[in-house]
Amino acid sequence: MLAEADRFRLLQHHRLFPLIPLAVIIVVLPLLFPSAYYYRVAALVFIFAIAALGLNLLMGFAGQVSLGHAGFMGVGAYAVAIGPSRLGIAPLLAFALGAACSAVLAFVVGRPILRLKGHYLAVATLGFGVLLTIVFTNEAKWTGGPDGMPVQQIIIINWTVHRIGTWYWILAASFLLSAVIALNLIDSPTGRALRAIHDSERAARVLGIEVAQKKLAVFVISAVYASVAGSFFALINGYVTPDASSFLRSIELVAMVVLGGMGSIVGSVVGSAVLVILPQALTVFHEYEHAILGLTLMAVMIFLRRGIVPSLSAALGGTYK
Amino acid sequence: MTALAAERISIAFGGVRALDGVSFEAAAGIVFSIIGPNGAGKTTLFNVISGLCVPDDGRVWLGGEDVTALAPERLARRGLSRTFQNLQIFSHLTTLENVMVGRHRHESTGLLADLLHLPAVSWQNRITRDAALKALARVGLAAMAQRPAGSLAYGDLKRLEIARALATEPTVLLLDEPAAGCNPTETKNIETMIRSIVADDITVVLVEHDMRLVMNISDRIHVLANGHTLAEGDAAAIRANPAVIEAYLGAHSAALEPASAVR
Amino acid sequence: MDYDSGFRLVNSLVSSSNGLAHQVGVLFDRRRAPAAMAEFLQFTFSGLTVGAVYALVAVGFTLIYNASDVVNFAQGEFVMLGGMVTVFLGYAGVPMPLAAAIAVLITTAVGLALYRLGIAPAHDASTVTMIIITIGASIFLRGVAEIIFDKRFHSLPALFGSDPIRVGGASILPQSVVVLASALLIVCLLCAFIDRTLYGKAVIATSANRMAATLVGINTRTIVGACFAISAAIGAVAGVLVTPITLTSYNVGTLLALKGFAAVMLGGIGNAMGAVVGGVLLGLFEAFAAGYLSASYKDAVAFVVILAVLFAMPQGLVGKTTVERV
Amino acid sequence: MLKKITIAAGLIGLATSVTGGSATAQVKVGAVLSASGPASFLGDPERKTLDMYVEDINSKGGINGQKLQLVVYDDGGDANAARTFATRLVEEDKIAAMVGGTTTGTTLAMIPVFEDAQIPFISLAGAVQIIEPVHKWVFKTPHTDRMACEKVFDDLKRRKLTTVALISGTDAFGKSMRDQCLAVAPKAGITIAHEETYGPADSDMTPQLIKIKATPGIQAVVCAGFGQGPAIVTRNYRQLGIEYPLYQSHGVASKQFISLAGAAANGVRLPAAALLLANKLPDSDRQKSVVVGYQNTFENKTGQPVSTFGGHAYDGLMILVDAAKRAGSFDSGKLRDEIERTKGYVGTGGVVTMSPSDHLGLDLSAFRLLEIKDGDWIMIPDSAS
Repeated sequence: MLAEADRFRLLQHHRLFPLIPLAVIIVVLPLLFPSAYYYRVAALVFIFAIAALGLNLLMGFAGQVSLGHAGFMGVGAYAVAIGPSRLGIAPLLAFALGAACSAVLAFVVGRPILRLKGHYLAVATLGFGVLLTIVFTNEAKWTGGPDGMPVQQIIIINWTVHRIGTWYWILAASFLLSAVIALNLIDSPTGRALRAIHDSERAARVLGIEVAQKKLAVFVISAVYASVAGSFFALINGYVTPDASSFLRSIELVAMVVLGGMGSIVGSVVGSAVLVILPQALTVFHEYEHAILGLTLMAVMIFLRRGIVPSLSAALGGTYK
Repeated sequence: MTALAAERISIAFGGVRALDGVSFEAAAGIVFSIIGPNGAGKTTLFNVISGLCVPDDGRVWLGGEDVTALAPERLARRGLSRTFQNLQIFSHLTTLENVMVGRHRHESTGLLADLLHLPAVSWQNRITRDAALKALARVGLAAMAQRPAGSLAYGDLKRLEIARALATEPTVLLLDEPAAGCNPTETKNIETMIRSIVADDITVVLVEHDMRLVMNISDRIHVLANGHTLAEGDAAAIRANPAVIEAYLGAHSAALEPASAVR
Repeated sequence: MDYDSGFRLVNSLVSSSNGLAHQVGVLFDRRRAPAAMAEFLQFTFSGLTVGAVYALVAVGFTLIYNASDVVNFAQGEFVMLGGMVTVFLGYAGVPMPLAAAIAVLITTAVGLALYRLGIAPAHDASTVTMIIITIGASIFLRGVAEIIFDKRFHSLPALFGSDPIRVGGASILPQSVVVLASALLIVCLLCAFIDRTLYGKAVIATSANRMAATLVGINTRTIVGACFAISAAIGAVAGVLVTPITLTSYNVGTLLALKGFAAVMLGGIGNAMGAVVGGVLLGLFEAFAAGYLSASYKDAVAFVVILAVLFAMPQGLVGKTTVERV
Repeated sequence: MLKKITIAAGLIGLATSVTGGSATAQVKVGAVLSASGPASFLGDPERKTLDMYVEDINSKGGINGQKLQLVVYDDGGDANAARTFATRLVEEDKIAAMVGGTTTGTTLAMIPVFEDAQIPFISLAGAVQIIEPVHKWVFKTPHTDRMACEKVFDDLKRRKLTTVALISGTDAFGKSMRDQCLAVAPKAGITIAHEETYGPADSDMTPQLIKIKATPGIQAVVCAGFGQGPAIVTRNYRQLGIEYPLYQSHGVASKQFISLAGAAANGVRLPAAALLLANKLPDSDRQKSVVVGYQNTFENKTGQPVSTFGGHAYDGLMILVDAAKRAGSFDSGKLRDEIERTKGYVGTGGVVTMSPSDHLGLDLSAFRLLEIKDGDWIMIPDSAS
C-alpha cells in the first residue's frame, strides 16, 4: 500500500505533472476576465506558447538555434488565408495543408541548414526566415503584398468560430495538446537522444544516435508547431500581414523560449505570457514603454539567466520543469 | 580471431602528420593498449577508428569488415563504442538517463509512437531503464541514478562514461585514458572493471598514461611516438625495449614510472 | 528602317523583358555595349557603396565576438547613436567635427556601460541568453533614442561634397569612397592593435581561454570592457560616416545589425578582414541582384547566396576550421 | 507560476485603471497609431497632433459640455498589435470613437473590431481599399494614392510626357500606389514603359535608376514611396545625371524631404495637400486660415516642420468633433450618421464632403501640384481646369 506522500511523489514524477497547475489556471482564469479583451490577450498567449513550445524542443532540448522560426508561422498563417480565398479549400483543410507545407519545407531546408553550427546556424535560419518574408511581401497576387490580406473565419458544420471566448477554449485545448505531445517526446527514446545531442554531439554519435536524422526530425516537428500557431494567429486576427513571419517575430519567439527557460515546457507559456502581456501593461508609460521593455528584458535575463521557470524553481528548491 | 585492425593509417592536420602508417591487430577478447608520449597520436588514432576523423590513407577493419570512414553512429551499430579523454557527459541528463541514451541502438519505437506516447513507448522505456540500471550497477553507480550527471564527482563521471559505452553492448570498447585524474583506489577499481569487461568477451582497446595499470592488465601493448609505431609486444617486452625507454625519457621526464598520469 | 517603329520595337522589348536573359543579351549586343558597361560599373559602385556600410558595421561585431563570444545585436544602435548624436549636436550649433567627436565619445561610454551593466553581470550565461540581453539592450537604446531625439529621418553633410565622381557613364559619390577607405583603415588599425600591442595580445589570450588569461594575470574584465568600448566607437564612427549616404533615424539600427551580422557570418566570424570581405560582397550581391535579376528579390538573392556559401563552407569565406579536442 | 500570471493580470489591471481612469463627464476618443516602428514618422506627428488638439479642445470647455479623453496606443506598425489594442479600446476603454490606424495594414486588421462593436472609426491610412467597398463605420481622411497618380498623370499629360518609368518602394505605401498608378495609367493616356522597385530601407538605388536611364523613350520618372526612400532616389537621380523630370508622390509630405534630398530636390514635382504651401496660398483660398493655423500650432509646440500626416490626424479629429457637435452627443449611431453627413468641412487635406457611398469626401482639387525650387515649394497653377 502506498502512503499518501509516496503517491504524490509518483504523480510528481509523471511526465504530464507540470500540466496540472496549467490546466487549473486555464479553467479558472476566465472567471476573472472582465471583458473580451482579456480573452484575446490570453488567446495570443496560447498561440505564442504553441510556437515557443516547438522552438523550445529545437533549442532547449536539441540545442539547435533558429532565428527564422516565424517563417513557419507565416506559412501557417498564409495557408489559412490563401487556401480558402484563392484556392477554394476548406479552412480546416487549409490549416492542415499549411502544417504539411511547413513540414515539407522544414524537411527540405533542414538537411543542409542543420549541418551548420552555432552562429552559422543562426544566420542560415535567419536568412531562411527573411526569404519567406520577402516572398510574402512580394507575391502580392497571392498574399496581398505588404498590406496583407483578410482571412476567412473557420466554419465547422455551419458553426462559425467567431467569438473570442470560443477561441479561448479552442486555443487552450490546442496548447495543452501541444504541451502533452512535447512532454511525450521528451520522455521517449527520441527525446533522450535529442537531449543527448544538445550536450555532446560526438558522444551521441558514438552511442549510435543518427544525429542528423534526429535534428531534422525535431526541426520538422518544431516547424509544424510554429505553422499551427501561425494558422491560429491568422484566424483570430481575421487578417494577416508579412509581419507574421518577420525577423522581429522570430526574435520574439526566441526571447519567449529563453525568457521562460530553455528546456522548460512550462517556461514556454510563461515566456510567451510575459512578452504578450508586458507591452499591454507598459502602455501606461507612453513613450517610455520601449525603453522599459528593453530594460525589463535585460534585467530578467541577467538575474534569472536560466530563464524564469528554472531559475525560480531552483531558488524555491523545487525541480518543477 | 581479430576483433579490430588498423592498416597503414595516415592522417595530417594542416601539414602536420599526426599519424603515419600505423598498423595493428587486436585479437578478440584481450586488452590491447596503445601508449606513447603526449602528442604521439593516440587520441587521433581513436578518432580515426571510431569514425570521428577520416584518415588520409589506410583502412580500419572491425570484425573482419572494412569500416574505414564509416560514420560513428554506423560503427556504434556494428558494435564499436568508446569513451573520451575529455569527458563527453550529457550533463543536463541524470546519471540514469545518460546510460539510457547508450541503449539507443537497441530501442525500436518510431517517432510517431514517441510523440503520442503509445504503450510501446512505456514498455520500451521500462526495458531501457532496467538495462541501464544494470549497467550502472556494474560500475557501482546505482546509487547515483537519479542525480543530475553534471553534479557527479570526476571519478564517478569516468565510470559513468564506461557504463554508458557498455550499455550499447559493444564487441570492441575503446577507453581513452579512463584512469586519468583518478586516485590509486579509483584506478584500482577501473582495473577491476576492465577485467570484468574482458571477461564478457568484449575486446578492450586502451589508451592510458598510468603505466602500472597498463602493464598490469594489457595482453598486448602498441607504442606510438610522433605518429609512428615504435614497438609492439607484451608488457615484459615493451618494458625491456630500449627504443621505448629512449622515447619516453626523451619526450617526458616522467618516464615509464607508474602513477605519473595526473595532467 | 523607320525610326518610330524601331523605337517602339525597342521600347516594347525592354518593357516586356527586364529579366536576366534579356540583360545578358544586352551585355553582348555591341551597339549597346557602352550602356551595358556603364550599367555593370554602376552596379559595382552601388554594391561597393552599400557594401562599405555593411562592412563598417560588421567590423564592430568582430571585436566584441573575439573578446567575449557575444554576438552583440545592439551594434546597430551604436551606429545609430553615432549618427543621431552628431545630427542633434549639429542642430544645437556645435561645429560638425566637434559634434562627431562628442558622438563617438558618448557612444563609447554607452558601449562600456552596456558591458559593465548588461554583459559582465551575466558572464556565465549561455550564448542565446547573451543574445537576448543584447537584443534587450538594443530595444532599450532605441527606446531612449526615440525619447531624446525624434522619429524623423536626418542627414549629415558629406565630407567631400556630393558631386559624383563619374567613370565610364557610371558614378559614385566621394562619401562612398570615404566609407570604404575607412572600413579598410579601421581593419588595419585593428589588426595592428591586436598583433602589435600588449593589449592586443591580451585580447587574443582572453578570447582563446578566459580562465587561462585570468591565471596569467590579465584582467579579462578590463579587456572585454575595452573591446565593447572600441566596438562602440567603431560603430559610432560608422554612424557618422554612413549617415550622408543612408540617412539616419532612431530605428536604423535593427536593419544594420541584421545585414552586419549576415556580412560577418558570410566572411567567417571572428576575422576582421572577413567582416570587410563579407560586407562588401553582400553589398555587391544585392546590387547585382537588383540590376540583373529583380530589385524586389535582391535581399532574397543575397541571402540565398549566403546560404549557398555556408553550405559549401560552413565556417564562412575567411573563417578558419576549428578542431575540437576530445 | 500562478503568482506570475496573477502579477501579470494585475499589471494589466493597473494599466487599464491608469489610462482608463474614469473622470467625470469625459468622453473617450481612441487612437491606435504606429508611433514607433517603420511607420513612426507618420504615427509620431499624428500622435502629437491629437495630443495637442484634444488638450486645446478641453481647455476651451470640451464638446457638448463634455471633456475629451484621448486614449492612445502604439502598435509599432504591427497589424496584430493594432488589432489587440483595438479590442482593448472597445472592450476596456469603452471609447466613443476612434481616430487612427496609421498604415493600411493596421487599419484593415482593425476594421472588423469596430464594425462589430459599431463604433465610428476614422482611419489615417492611405489605401483606397479602406473605403472601397464602403464599410458602414469606417471613414478616412488622407487622399487615396489613386488620386495622387491621377494628379501626377494630369500634369504629365499637360507637359506632353506620356512615356514614363515608375519606381516604387516594396513597402505597403509604395506597393499600393504602384498598383493604383498601373490601374489608372491607360485611362490617363500614360504608358508606363519601365518599372523598378526598391526596398523600404535601401540606401542606394542607382542600379534601378541606371536601368531606367538606359531604357529608350522614357520622358519622365514617377517615384511612389515614403520615408527616406524618395530622398535617396532623388539624390541618386541627380548623381546619375538623369535629365528628364522626376515626380514624387504625396508620401513626400514635409519640408524634411527637401532637407534630406538637398540640392537634388530642385525641380522635383509632387502632388500634395495645401498644408505644405500654407503661407504661400492666396488669401482667397478657403483652406488658408485652417492650414496656417495648424502649421503654426504644430511647429510652435513641437519645433518640427509640419507634415501632411499630422494634418490627416487633425482632419480626423475635427471631422469627429464637428459631427459630435451636430449630433449633440457622443452616441455612436448618431455620431456615425453625422460623420457621414460631413459637408464642406475645410481641413488641411482639402474640402471634405462625405456621403453614404463616399467615406472620404475629397476630390482631385484637394491636391495641389508643387514643384521644389531652391529649398521651398512653389505651386504649379492648375491651368488645365
